[in-house]
Amino acid sequence: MEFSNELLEQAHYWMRLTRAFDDRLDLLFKQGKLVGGLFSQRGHEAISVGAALALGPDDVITPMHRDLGAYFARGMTPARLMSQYMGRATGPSGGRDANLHGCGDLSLGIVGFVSHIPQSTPVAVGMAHAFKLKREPRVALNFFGDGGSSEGLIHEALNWASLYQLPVVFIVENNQYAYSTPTKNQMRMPDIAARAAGYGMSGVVIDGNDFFAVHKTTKEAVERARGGDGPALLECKTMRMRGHAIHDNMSYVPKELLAEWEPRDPLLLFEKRLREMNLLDDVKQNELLTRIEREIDAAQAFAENAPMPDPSKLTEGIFAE
Amino acid sequence: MEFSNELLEQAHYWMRLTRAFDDRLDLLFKQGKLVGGLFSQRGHEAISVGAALALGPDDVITPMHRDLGAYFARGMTPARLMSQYMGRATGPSGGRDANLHGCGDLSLGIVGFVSHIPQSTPVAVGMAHAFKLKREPRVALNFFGDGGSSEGLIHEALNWASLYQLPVVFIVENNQYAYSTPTKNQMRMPDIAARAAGYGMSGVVIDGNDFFAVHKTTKEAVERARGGDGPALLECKTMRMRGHAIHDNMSYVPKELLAEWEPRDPLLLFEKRLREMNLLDDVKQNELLTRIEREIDAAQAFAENAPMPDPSKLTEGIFAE
Amino acid sequence: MTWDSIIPRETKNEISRSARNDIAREDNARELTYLEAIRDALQYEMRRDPRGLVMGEDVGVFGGAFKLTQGLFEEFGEERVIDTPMSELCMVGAATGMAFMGLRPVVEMQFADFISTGFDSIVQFAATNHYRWGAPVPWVIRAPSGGGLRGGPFHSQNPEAWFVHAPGLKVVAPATPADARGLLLSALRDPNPVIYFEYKALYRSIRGNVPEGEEGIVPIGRAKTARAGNDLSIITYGAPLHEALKAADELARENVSVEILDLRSLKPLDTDAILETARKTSKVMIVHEANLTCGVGAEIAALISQHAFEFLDAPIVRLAAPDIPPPYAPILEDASRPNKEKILQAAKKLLAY
Amino acid sequence: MTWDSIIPRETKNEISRSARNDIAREDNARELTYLEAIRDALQYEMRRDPRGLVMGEDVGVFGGAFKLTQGLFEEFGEERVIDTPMSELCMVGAATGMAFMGLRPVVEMQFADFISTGFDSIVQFAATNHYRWGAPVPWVIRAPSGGGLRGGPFHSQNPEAWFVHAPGLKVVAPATPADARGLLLSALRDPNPVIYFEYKALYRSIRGNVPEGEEGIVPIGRAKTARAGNDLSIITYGAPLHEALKAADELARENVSVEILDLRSLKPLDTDAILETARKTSKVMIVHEANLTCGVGAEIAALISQHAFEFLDAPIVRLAAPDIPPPYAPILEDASRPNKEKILQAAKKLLAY
Ligand SMILES: Cc1ncc(C[n+]2csc(CCOP(=O)(O)OP(=O)(O)O)c2C)c(N)n1
Ligand SMILES: Cc1ncc(C[n+]2csc(CCOP(=O)(O)OP(=O)(O)O)c2C)c(N)n1
Ligand SMILES: [Mg+2]
Ligand SMILES: [Mg+2]
Repeated sequence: MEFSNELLEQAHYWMRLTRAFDDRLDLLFKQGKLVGGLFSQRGHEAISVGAALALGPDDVITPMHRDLGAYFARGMTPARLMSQYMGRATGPSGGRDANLHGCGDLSLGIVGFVSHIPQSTPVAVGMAHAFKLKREPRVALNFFGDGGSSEGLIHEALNWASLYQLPVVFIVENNQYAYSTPTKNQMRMPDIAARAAGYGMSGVVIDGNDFFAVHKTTKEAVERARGGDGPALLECKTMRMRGHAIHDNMSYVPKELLAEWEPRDPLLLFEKRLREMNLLDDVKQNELLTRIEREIDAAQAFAENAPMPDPSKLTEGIFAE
Repeated sequence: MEFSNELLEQAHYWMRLTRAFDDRLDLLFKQGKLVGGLFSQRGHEAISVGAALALGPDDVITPMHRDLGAYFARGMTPARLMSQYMGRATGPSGGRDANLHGCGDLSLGIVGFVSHIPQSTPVAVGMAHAFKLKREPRVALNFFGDGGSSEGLIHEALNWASLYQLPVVFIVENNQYAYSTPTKNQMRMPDIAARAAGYGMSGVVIDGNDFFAVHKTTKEAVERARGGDGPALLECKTMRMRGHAIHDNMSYVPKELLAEWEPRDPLLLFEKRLREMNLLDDVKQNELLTRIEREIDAAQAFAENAPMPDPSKLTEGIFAE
Repeated sequence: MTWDSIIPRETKNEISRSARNDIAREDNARELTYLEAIRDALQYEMRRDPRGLVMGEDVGVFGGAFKLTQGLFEEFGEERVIDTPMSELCMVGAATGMAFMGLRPVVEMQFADFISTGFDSIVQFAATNHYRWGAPVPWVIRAPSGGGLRGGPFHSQNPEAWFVHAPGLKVVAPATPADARGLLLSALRDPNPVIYFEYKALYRSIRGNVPEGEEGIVPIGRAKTARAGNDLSIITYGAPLHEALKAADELARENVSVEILDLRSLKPLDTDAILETARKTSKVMIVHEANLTCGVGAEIAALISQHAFEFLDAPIVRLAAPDIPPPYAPILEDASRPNKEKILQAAKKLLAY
Repeated sequence: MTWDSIIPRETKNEISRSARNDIAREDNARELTYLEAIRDALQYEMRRDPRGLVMGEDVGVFGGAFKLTQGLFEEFGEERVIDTPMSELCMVGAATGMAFMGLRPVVEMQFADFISTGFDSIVQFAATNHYRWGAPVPWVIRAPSGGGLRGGPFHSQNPEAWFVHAPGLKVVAPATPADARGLLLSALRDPNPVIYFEYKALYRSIRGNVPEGEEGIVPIGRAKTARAGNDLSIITYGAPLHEALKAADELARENVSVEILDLRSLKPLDTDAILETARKTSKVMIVHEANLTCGVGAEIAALISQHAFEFLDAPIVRLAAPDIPPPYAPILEDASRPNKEKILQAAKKLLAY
């Protein structure tokens, strides 16, 4: 597969934006400017961006809580996302749902998730089912974690998708931990992808920190799914480089494990490749980072100046009209 | 493995009792003497009896609705079971639960099931977990169907059992149908046992109409589990030889499929083997059948004369004291 | 497990394929049974709206555990009448996904009792979605409910209160063939997730005139005065309506005039109609099949005791199942369900207050 | 997802291993926080009864999302403090199996909101088991509930009414450290499945004297008069108790004497105590954090309007969350929850009636 320069440039932008936005969120949280908790994205950039960029504009995603990059890549603006984190009226949930939760916009093909993991997975399957019934050449892309993989619903959804041969691709973001629980305390086998065989589905293990691998494999699976060849389960191995959420100092993670993954940061790896391909140099890099900081400044300013939700409308919209 | 004559004689008795009791239930239903619906056991005798006889007295089972033979083999008497089907005070549920539902007795190591399939499976897993924690050399045997295998809970339970390496054995009774739905409309792959690999568990496909195969394989798995080697998933292939329940004429089952399975009746196969081994002749067979009819007559008489539940105690026992 | 011994032998046979064009009717009148009225609404709407589809366990080839969907598979094919694996939770989630992508799925729970298996996706995802980010979830779950059929603890449940309590769902519970059709049509066109409770005991035991076409659509949220009266209000819904009507007939012979309000919709509740009848008769009895504590009856009593307090001449009485699973033995089941006799007894006590 | 920003920074650090013998206390007084009282009950009972064990997501090594189980893993080891996979449904079913085999499992739901994921096994299997075939199911599910922490729709829920409605469960909801310990000890020794709702907002915000050892066990099913009074009864439970107490203080300054009944147990309800306070003051307000419709407040209003009707001088008023998911933005969340001001306002209206 070819990676066009344009694609790589886009990917670079979205991944760097994700990283910088995430860092900004961290700062804002510490400044008390965010509401509630905060999940770091660090380590998941290549997965969320690499997979999301494998889709066409009419495809849909059901992201999880470490897929900020996918929201960006699908066209959700930093201003709206920042509003969401600040609980403002201008966020996709208008201050009703928390951080990336309920951060959906069907016009962008994004389904907002609920906390209850992995409730988005059958929703992705249902969307794919609709595409098949309506003979639309569209694909649904679902994300879930190693933790979520132990919930029964995953089994129902994989079985359903494979039974009806639906155009859906499952991305497992195996970041070694579910909150404080290492995968060895969640399952006996090392690879979640190995379960795919039981459903007659192809299961692939990918280096989740390698944008190229994630993108290429997802793209292939997406196009096979689009062509009627049914679903696939892609397990992207990565490492959650921060605590489960911002309050968590992850004292339970061995220092060596983090040290081992540090040099494999998805952005470092990606940028190294770009430089090798002569697509990136210090000037470009600085330009990009500066531009992104400006954009995030603007998003922050937008959100900070955005109106709070209107409590007199508290009970409105519980039902659609 | 050796099959002692005593074991084979027992097995013969339980399987014939199951068949005859089932036939009697059919008759009683048509006479309007039973309450509610009725599930036929025909085709499942070798599985329920063969697997249950692989256990020791301290082991436990969580049967499903086609495991009448396992109830017998664990020591539940025909009189109690007949009472249960007639909704009498003398049944294990005292007229509160329907047919084999809620037909439990912990002193016999039998857990009564609920309709909600496969809710018994994690209960078996929990019992096995208790055995492991208490260092008791006991095993839990769980039964579920091809239909039940699509419920998410099965995945959670298999993962849990394998993670903690618990002494539990799962028997899948794949009788080709879940109600009217053939397995090809439930799953893409032919073998449910193939899913075991994804959990690092051994998965075996067995001829469920062959008592010898069921018993031997279960026994081995049970003893391995008892020895600390963890769980196993045994898929017993059979055919449901009647409708889902008595009202169902199963017009949706191809005649040829039934014709194909008819000569493979588990009782015919078993008795043929017994005759080959010179353990059975016509005289013995007639004696057995006559004895069983008498026992069932007695059970029926007992149940018919048994008291109805007392409606003044309707709300008693909702809580244990 | 399942059975449908309540299907009378005559109707168990397949409906002749030639009756295809009008599969709702098991005979030739437009007087339909409750079950036929539901089927008619499904068929009518699926013909009108190509986005409609039905899915569930055994709803296709077999025509459903109660033969309610019989004929739909033949008419609409396996893509719009889907025999699913046993996966209630995925089924609900998939319905939500289908609804997002412009379809109008109807999920049949084989029995209302099994709706607890799909609970999480109903109450957490579908119910809250529009409030949270504005995407409507137009699906319907059909839930065959209620007892009286010797189904025991897992084929007789009335779980509506869980869904009335959970924010974001509409909940309906028709008691007559006309309302069954009229409310199902409304549910099918509603942009919100609707839980449609239907009563197995009524399937073939009651018939009534059922309008055709666009006639007879019953708006969600509107109760109906099933009988006007002055001395006492009985507020009820679902199968017990018919017991209440019988009791009212008997009381009429004793010159007592009973008003019966059939709620039909449980969420939103028709608060106006509830308060109006309470204000009118000043004596209220609430009857339902579901367990007493925190049931819908509790909510109605609370509404009245808050908003029609001055008008009350007597305590508000509730008749419901005690807080036990529905028992199996006929003698126990009968003791546990509200029926004409119990209504009469309670009514007389209330009238004498 | 989860967070515990409500854990004040100071207490976030690990409790020193040397404090092992008395892990309940985060300082040295026997005045404990609400959270410490719960931990104390777990520790005390697990020391006393070797059958006790705790399981859930992150309850072991990590000490739980709220650090509530901190220290238990170190003391009791990985077999009795089990870090499970994310599998709430299996967890509940496994707890039932363990209970059958003589253990006394406590399941921690990471947040009460996730109890819906284990719902089926709770309401269908465990709850009905003793009624159906006589085998007791002695387990406890701990469910950290309630809002006020900016947790949004999925970390702020109050789902108790579902379980109060489902037959066969005991349900408790302590509001003070002493009751938290006392009711947990009762729950741990009860032969029935008990859902134990605990209030995240109270974890570290309230402290109180908590008895030791076998002292201070609070029987399930008994309400407590949190404040005696004559003019008005406020019936409540859980976190809003503290708002009600504040409101009563203010009203006392205006010479209004408010009686506050803290239910503590929601199933069985202490009907006697409820009716008694209603009969005493003749004016009743019910306050809870859960959604209004078909909530526990509805049941209490219904009980009073049926059994204490003659004593009432005013409508029964309910204050609860509207029927929406708990919203995230502070301005919305605050608007949705009952608080001192809303209680005061409603109380004044009721007093003036
Ligand atoms: C059904 C359910 N149970 C528990 C939780 C609480 N919880 C939130 S995130 C999380 C861990 C998720 O792990 P994983 O799926 O691996 O995603 P990660 O956070 O590691 O990216 C848990 C236990 C939840 N959100 N949903
Ligand atoms: C959760 C749940 N959904 C639906 C049903 C209704 N039901 C009862 S038995 C059955 C089919 C079961 O098939 P299988 O597990 O293969 O067992 P079999 O009857 O074939 O022996 C169905 C759908 C149920 N009991 N539980
Ligand atoms: Mg993870
Ligand atoms: Mg089967």
